[in-house]
Amino acid sequence: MAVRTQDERLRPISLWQRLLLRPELGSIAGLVVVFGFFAIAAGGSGFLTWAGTRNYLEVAAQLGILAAAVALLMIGGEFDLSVGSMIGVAAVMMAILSHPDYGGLPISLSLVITLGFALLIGYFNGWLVLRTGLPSFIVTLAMMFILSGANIGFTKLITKLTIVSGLGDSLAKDPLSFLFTGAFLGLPAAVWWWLGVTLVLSWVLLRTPFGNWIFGAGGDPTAARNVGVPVRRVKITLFMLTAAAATVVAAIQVMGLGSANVLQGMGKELEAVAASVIGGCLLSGGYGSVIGAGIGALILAIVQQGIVYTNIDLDWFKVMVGGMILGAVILNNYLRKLSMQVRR
Amino acid sequence: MAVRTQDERLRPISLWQRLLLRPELGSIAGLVVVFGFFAIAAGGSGFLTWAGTRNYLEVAAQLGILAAAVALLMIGGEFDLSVGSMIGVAAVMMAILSHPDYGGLPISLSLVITLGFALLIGYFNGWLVLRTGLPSFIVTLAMMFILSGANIGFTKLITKLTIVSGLGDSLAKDPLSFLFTGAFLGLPAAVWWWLGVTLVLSWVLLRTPFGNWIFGAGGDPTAARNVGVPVRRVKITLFMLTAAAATVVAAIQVMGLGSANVLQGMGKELEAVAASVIGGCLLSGGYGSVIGAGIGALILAIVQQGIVYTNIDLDWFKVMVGGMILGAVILNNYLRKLSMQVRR
Amino acid sequence: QQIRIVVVSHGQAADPFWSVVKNGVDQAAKDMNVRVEYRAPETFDMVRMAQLIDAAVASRPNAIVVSIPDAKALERSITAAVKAGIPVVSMNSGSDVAEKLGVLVHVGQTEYEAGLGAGKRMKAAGVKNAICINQEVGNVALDLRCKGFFDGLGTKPNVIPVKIGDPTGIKNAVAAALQKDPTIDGVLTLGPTAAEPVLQAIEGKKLVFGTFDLSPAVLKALSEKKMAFAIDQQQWLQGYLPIVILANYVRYGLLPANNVILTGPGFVTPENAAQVIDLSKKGIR
Amino acid sequence: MTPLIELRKVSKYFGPVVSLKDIDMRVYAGEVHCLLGDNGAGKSTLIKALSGVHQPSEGQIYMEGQPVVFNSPRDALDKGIATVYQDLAMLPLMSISRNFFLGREPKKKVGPFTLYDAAFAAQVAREEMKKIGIDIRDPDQPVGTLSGGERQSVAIARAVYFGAKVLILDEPTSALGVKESAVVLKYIVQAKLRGLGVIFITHNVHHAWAVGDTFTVLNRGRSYGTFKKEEATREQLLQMMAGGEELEALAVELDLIAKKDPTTAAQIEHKAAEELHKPN
Amino acid sequence: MTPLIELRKVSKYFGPVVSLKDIDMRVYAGEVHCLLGDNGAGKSTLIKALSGVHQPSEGQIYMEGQPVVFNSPRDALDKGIATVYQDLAMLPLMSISRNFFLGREPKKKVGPFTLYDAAFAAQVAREEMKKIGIDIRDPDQPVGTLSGGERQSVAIARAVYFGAKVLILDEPTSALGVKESAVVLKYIVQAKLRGLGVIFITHNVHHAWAVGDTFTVLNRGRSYGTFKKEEATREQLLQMMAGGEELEALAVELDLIAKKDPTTAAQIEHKAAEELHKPN
Ligand SMILES: Nc1ncnc2c1ncn2[C@@H]1O[C@H](COP(=O)(O)OP(=O)(O)OP(=O)(O)O)[C@@H](O)[C@H]1O
Ligand SMILES: Nc1ncnc2c1ncn2[C@@H]1O[C@H](COP(=O)(O)OP(=O)(O)OP(=O)(O)O)[C@@H](O)[C@H]1O
Ligand SMILES: [Mg+2]
Ligand SMILES: [Mg+2]
Repeated sequence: MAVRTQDERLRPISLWQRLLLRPELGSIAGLVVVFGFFAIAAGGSGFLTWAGTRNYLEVAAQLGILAAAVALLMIGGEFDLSVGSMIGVAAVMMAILSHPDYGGLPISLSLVITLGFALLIGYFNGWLVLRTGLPSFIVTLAMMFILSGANIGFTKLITKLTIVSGLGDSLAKDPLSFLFTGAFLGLPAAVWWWLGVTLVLSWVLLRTPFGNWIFGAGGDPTAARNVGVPVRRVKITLFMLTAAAATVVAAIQVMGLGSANVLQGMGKELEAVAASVIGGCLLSGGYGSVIGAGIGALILAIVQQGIVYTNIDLDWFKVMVGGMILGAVILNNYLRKLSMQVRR
Repeated sequence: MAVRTQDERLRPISLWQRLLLRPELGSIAGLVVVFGFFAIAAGGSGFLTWAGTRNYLEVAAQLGILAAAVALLMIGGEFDLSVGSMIGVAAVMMAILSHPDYGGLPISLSLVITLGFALLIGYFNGWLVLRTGLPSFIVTLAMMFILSGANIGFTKLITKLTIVSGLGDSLAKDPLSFLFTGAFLGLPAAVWWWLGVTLVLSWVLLRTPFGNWIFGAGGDPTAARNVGVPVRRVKITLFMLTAAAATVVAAIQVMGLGSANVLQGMGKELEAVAASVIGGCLLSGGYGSVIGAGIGALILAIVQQGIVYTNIDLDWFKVMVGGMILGAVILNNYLRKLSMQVRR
Repeated sequence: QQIRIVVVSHGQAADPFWSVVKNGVDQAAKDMNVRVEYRAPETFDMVRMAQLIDAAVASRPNAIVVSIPDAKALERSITAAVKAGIPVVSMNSGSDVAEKLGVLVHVGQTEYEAGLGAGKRMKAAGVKNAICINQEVGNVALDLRCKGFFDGLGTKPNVIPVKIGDPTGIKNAVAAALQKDPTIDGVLTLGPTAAEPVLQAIEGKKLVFGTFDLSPAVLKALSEKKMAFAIDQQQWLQGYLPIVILANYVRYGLLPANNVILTGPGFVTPENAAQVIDLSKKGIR
Repeated sequence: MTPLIELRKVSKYFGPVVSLKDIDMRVYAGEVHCLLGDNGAGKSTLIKALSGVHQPSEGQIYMEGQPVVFNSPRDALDKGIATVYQDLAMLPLMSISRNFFLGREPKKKVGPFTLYDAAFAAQVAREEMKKIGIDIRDPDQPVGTLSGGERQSVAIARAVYFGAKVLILDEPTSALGVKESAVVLKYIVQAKLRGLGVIFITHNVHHAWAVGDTFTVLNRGRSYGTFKKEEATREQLLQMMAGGEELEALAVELDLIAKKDPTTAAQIEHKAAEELHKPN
Repeated sequence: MTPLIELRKVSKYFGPVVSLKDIDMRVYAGEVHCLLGDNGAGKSTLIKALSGVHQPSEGQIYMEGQPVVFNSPRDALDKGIATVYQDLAMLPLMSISRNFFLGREPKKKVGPFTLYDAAFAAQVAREEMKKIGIDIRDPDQPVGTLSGGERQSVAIARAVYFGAKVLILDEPTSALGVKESAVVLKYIVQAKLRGLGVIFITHNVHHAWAVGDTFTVLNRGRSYGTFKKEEATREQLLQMMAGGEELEALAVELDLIAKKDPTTAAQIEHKAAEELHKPN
């Protein structure tokens, strides 16, 4: 930050307030409260142990990888409701391609093929949205139907089932699968992927020209185009990125489990959006943070997994999840407003 | 329309183009195409019969009642993802209140109580959105979890199951249930409700001061507030209206079937949004039409039910639905652009 | 004129259990040389199901096959079909109400009884504290399986709701439940989508694990003795038999005398798992 | 005479930003009160406090001697204050006539229902726009397709039509052509003669001088004080608005530039500098 | 001399709306070409066609004698045309420095990566804004919290900084104070002396006269023709901009108003009418 000359039109402002102005930092308060709640309510039953921590981190990781890409897309002013079914498509495709009875390919090769296909779908999503000028909400809603439908259709055509299991052996042989299923420093690979994806994308957003374009394309596409931002290219790239993130999540799930089913990933699209919003992204685009989306994913995962450790009757599971989400965003919002009333 | 003085800055424009400028009229093209497709592909197997027509009209009616309210809410600049679970809550509540084993109330009384409760939830939704300034997407997403969770929790607490069935006798006794289950001129009550709700809400939107405020509140709340529109009141009313529409749908379903299930209405929130968008509503608010939402609902219903008459395999059902939605919106959009390139 | 039969079930096309039912339907259609259309709602949705049955009736088929998870909700639509002179056979659920609704034959198994059987089996294996993993809370068929299970076991219900599309979430939820309460010594899942992740969650733990319905991975686990049993309704038959019965009924007016045909519950255990593996891969079991 | 509207020690903070500090101001009925000042001086913030958009952080507003609090713009409107905002408060997707009447819809009774009188709205919008010199093609046209100046005219026509006691105009002429500006100035005078208090923000000294009775100059959120027209000359006003020294420095600079490239630019530059110096 | 940029018979239609019709125009290097005209005359549409936002419906644009097609604003920018749009093209939620460099980010190499040079951006934004007379508090401040004039200054500073051959300014001074306007005029002269072609849209005759070399007047989408400064007087220009007769009618009207209430308003009114008549 440049040296600031003091200006009589500025009242003093603390570092703390400056921090809270960052889009993601409000959500940390939500995280603290949610974590605190479960530490108290469920600390005794294993929530605070290493195993418990790993448990929710793993869930957070998968959502977080997705949310990082979805957050970028949201900042870029678009939505992708098809990302959940993309996970299912990628998972099943990868599984069928490597399954000894069908494709029989090494898993690394099928990962590459699947990734290529996912990028194609992402490109198509973006192309369609920009070509038609239709809202991405409705285009990707239709794509969600098409993808999950085609997934069922093809899978049944090939395997007669909607589940592809029994990959175990072909996985064990492939060294690449360690990249998705291994562990490092006691944490599963997914968590490292999460960290990596979040940091890289956050860096892209904040430190590269492309990041600036994302903000521009989301904030006001007309204005951005008028000053020379290649809005089309930016948005298409973001759609492709989102599809790629879905493939990574699918790879982690398939290689971890040795099986895939067509329902995989269902509903993840809304969870990823929720994580991004909790983390400070605006639904209207042009504002948000990748780190925030990561924190949002962590909050959701802690709520989801933490409840199992408490004594709450699980019939009320969803009420708790909803209440916690609401509490977290309200708190986050309130704190941000409290510390800084700059914007209307 | 006032008398128009001819102006040399205006090129002549045909009535046809003028019509296509209306937000809903583009969607009629989508309707024609979809209907045409099924008339050809499934005309022989009963789609075109009276029973077939009644069948998809009934499906359209329930979605349409919801979509009319959701469209108004969207024009008013807000979302309600909780409206699907609101249907479930209202249905189960009504059923439990009138079930001989539990509430034992006359169905009309339980309808009134449920409606009151729904209005309260709607009010709470609106209050929360406006009070916190959070996007309605995230607030009502949380509400969706809370409502459907509470629905499961309470229903299991009271009935030990997630279903409440066996209302038949208490329904037959109540004359009011005819309002929701009867038929008039061969069409089921739901269809008449649909027509009524659509016409009344469309009239409110286009012909009353309140309708003008809805456009204002959605188009730019700050600007609208600055010129004196009571934005808060408008939005809260719309949230309440949406909850009320959910209750009407629930009433039609419960009284028609004599049973209720906690999953009822799940996913309807997205369908209603899709119907509204197909019908020309902008997701960003400030623009759209209630009639259009009704046409959107009809398109979706024809696609959903029409496929039953074709011999498309169930495995590919969703692909068809997705493809049809996409086709309808693209066509609609294309025609609108073709006829009038006024707006950027 | 080829015979046309419409099947309306409450289970989604994507569900592994129901995809086997559909395979049975398709095979029967081929074997009997009839045209069959299979329809189902996207989620457990009685309103949609009733609408689908109505549409089926409107399309005037030669016969209809339905599942009846909620007799009250479907009563009107089914009786309408019967009144319209369309022969109806029910499958999977609804054995208790089928006759009352005018259904010719019921082919299936009651969910509650199957759950009860699972519970008794676990009790016999010495299980004292079990959990039931429900991947679609609100689906009455699954509710009944859990309910029967705990009735058979004679313990307080302890249901863990999980999300069907999230294998890692399922795995970790079960891991969390086991960590919280180490006395848990029995796990029941309600389908292979949940069973496979749970297999990982219980790896290395000593407890009795059973599931509803089969999949290649489940059978492999059975043969490796990682699981105690899998309950098999032989749902292939629930799809296959109604078509055969109806085809013969429409063609020749023939009908079995027994109006409830039970297809299960059959228990697959480590002892007999090997012989089923091949069939499972073909989508028959 | 009690002022129509009075501000006493009004301050407004946005978080750390001090937008207004201890402003005193009095506006009387039948006067045009010009609010002058550099960009960012706080003029818009001040009128937003008067029209209920912002609530002052400190200080009190009085209307006809009574302390008032405007909780919302509607509140202020109901008390007779009509405002043209600098950012116009227009809805681009809505038609001209609906925008014109947004928040104050003309009503007609049809049986038991109160309806929006669309025909009346279209007619009035067309007429009022015509009065201001804009002949709109079609009152149903969305405002988003109008040019900047046309849009501004809609906002002005609306405020004038609804102005009851106080009319506030935030840079109403900035996007307008010469002709249209003249019409707006005429409107301001008419409103004043009808006994309204008019608050008029402008950067154009000529416009301010042509219609203003009283001038309040803001600088960086503080008031330089209020002057009557009789008490000042136009040149003094210009000095106040621009902060004389800076202008002189500029003239010197322009001269320097001109010297760098004397052949082509000298005369033009000189003339330009002169130009800038003298009338505006 | 070949013109830097030339339009031949350019027309632009929006559906039924005829925004421009058969416009011919030539802009040379080292000249300030003023585009004048009423509200809605088509000035913004014309410059949008020049900066790649719209493609002309008919006609052809030439740059240095070569026919060109601008497929996008980026295209035009790459060919050396920088524009300040009337609606500014600013992103309210983005910081000043990021807005300043949006689309033309300063880059630095760190190992194999090309990064956005935030420090450089902040410094340049601050400096360029200072040059135009605005001392911004913090280059990280979102543009949405700036006053209208401050925002305008960011847009101008940006275009000037990036202007390569042609600089287009659509009413850049409309929201600016006297002082800031003077700075912008100075900028325009500087750009011209550096050999750029400048297209300058304004409603302010003084501003146009101060810096303009050539004037093109648009009226309802058609061109009234192009005039050199030498060929006209300021009064003629004013007449062209405002359409003389109407102004006279206005003066009469203002007199009438003044007569209705002669006691209080007579002199003021008279003066106002005079004022309006003479310099602006
Ligand atoms: N909502 C806000 N949050 C933070 N700062 C604000 C806000 N509104 C205004 N400001 C600041 O207050 C100062 C005064 O702004 P204001 O809009 O009142 O200026 P102005 O005098 O109207 O300027 P102009 O002539 O350019 O329109 C500006 O520096 C602006 O940045
Ligand atoms: N996208 C569009 N669709 C329809 N009409 C348009 C569009 N853009 C401009 N117009 C119309 O074209 C005419 C010229 O508009 P333009 O913005 O070029 O005027 P202008 O000369 O810049 O006016 P001002 O001085 O008020 O800015 C206006 O009447 C406007 O309504
Ligand atoms: Mg201002
Ligand atoms: Mg313009």
